Amino acid sequence: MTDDAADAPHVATDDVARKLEAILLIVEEPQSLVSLAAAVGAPVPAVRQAIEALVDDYDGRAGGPVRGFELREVGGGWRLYVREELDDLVSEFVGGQAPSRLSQAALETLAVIAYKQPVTRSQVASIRAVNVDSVVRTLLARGLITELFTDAETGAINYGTTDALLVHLGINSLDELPHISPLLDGADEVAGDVFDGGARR
Amino acid sequence: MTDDAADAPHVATDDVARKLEAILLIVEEPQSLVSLAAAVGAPVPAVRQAIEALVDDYDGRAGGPVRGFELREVGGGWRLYVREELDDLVSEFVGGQAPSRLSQAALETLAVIAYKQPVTRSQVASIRAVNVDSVVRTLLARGLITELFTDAETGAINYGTTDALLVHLGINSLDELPHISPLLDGADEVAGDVFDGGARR
Amino acid sequence: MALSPDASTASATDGTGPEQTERVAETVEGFRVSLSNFDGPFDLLLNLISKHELDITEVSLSKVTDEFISYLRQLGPEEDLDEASEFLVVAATLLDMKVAGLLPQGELVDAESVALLEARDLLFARLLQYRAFKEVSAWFERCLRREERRHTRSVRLDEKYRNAVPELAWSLSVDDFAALALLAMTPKEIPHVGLDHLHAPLVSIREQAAIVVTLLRDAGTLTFRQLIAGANQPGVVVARFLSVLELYRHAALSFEQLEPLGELTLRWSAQRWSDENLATLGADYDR
Repeated sequence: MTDDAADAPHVATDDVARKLEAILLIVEEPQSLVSLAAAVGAPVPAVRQAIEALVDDYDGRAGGPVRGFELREVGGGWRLYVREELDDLVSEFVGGQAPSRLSQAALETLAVIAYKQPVTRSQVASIRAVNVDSVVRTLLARGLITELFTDAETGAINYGTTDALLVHLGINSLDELPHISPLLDGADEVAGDVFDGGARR
Repeated sequence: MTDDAADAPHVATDDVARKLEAILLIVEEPQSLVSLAAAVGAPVPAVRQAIEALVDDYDGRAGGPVRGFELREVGGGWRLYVREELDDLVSEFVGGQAPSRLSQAALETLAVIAYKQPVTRSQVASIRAVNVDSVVRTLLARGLITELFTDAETGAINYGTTDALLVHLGINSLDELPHISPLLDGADEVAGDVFDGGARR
Repeated sequence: MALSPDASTASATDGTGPEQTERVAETVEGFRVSLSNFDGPFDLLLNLISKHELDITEVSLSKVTDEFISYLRQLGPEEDLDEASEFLVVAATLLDMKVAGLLPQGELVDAESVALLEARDLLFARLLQYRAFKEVSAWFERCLRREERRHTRSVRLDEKYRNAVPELAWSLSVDDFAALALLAMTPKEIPHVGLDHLHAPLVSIREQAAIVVTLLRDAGTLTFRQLIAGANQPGVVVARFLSVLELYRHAALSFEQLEPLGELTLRWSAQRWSDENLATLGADYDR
């Protein structure tokens, strides 16, 4: 399709964009640029350019109308979403039950795991000062956290967050978590001390 | 394309079209004009006009690029499809995915369905204590479960497992599933027990 | 650290039991503090601290501690043991802090008092850390709520592409599958009591629970005093008490206490008890 060297950039972008649209229509998960590049057989920079063009296009910045959908980068990849202002319309159409929300305890546990991963259950418990077993189980069942590895010495399972969590938060990577380091300076040390000192069982 | 703001009919069509795009992005089944009209709160003729405009638009006859998807009428309803000439690309993409494994959540849901069939999605959800909609969709797409029948009273779909599951498990019939009593003595009671039990933490 | 309260009345829709919070919140009304987001003893502590409009100082801390302990005393016999026990660990923590605070700062002579002060600093740091995570959890909630309203495209793959999907990688035997079903349908995690505040697990709770079960099942009714008669190690007494808590969670016994700090009477009330429960009861403590 990119035979014509003269207007190659435009044609190429259009062609890549069209292929991307086809792929994006059928995927169930956010797709990274690399995976998209492999799918459409184009170099990553060309894909990035085409994605950017599509974002602008759908947002009405390319001369066309604002589309009812948009292209968002979440959880490490790109995916088609209903445009935010039309979410209510779509909610009404699909009906459905109110989503079951996480309890405050689950939210706090999730926050601890997100910031301190990889982290064991007892480490989380020592920070949260409560038993977190059932909460961890809920978070696992929802696919928001996952078992990363088992400590060879203690046999304790280390937990971390999943890409699904990023999607649920609407962010692209853990770097986008709010910065809380001022509050947590020395927190590792503290958690460690608490763990070593008092958390034996 | 509809840069001309003074052109009221066009603006209205744009608005209806945008809403249609939002609905079309998330539907699984083709939608009739009547259902679409109800969804976007516009009269059927306006919806028909907007749909026609979208068809032209996606096909590149409205000044924009040819899209990777197209709007087609199938069986009396409208739905988004991958543009036909990109079918091979999509097939290749789908085929190039790593042989997939079911997630732990999917496997557990499948196990629950296998032992408790026929069972509705909300029954499974209450046993698993999480929303299982997307997992059920995955299992359906994988052909591991199927819709058995719709409850006449509640309208809830009852699911069961397929022969494909038996093949994976290397058994000839569901009777060969190992007995996991006492949990399964009396399905209703069990559901209740599990439900109550799950909360006792 | 703290006991998680028995969630026997907690909502079943969410394993984390929102009602659990409510129940505890009710208990706390006597404190006359604003408890908008009450979520456990540490929260209560923070609320108390903020009520006194002071940073965490020795003065405010001892005041808070006194208030906390006096509230604990008020917990009548009608209160759930679970609710009361929820506070016990915090009370102990506070007492530690208070003791540390009362130590004359200039006369740090023995290692023990230094250790106490360090422990206090540690507890402060932990409170702050706890608060940090609590605060950031609000951001999580905001994001999750915003995103749960969003709709992404997620439709079944068209039939014509489905043939191209690679074969499912399947590694489960039929027995694995059955085990998975059991796992999925059994709430098998054992509620356990944190022993963080104990220095060493000297006594097996499982063994002590077995003794408690035997004694109580035979006698039907026993006071806690009778139950620990002859136990001269504090560890054994503690373990028996904890096993009483655990058995209460299993609805194996009920208890009665007519006045605060009065005689605790235990009654075997198990509808269906299997000694298999014992096998799992102490599993967390005796390693």
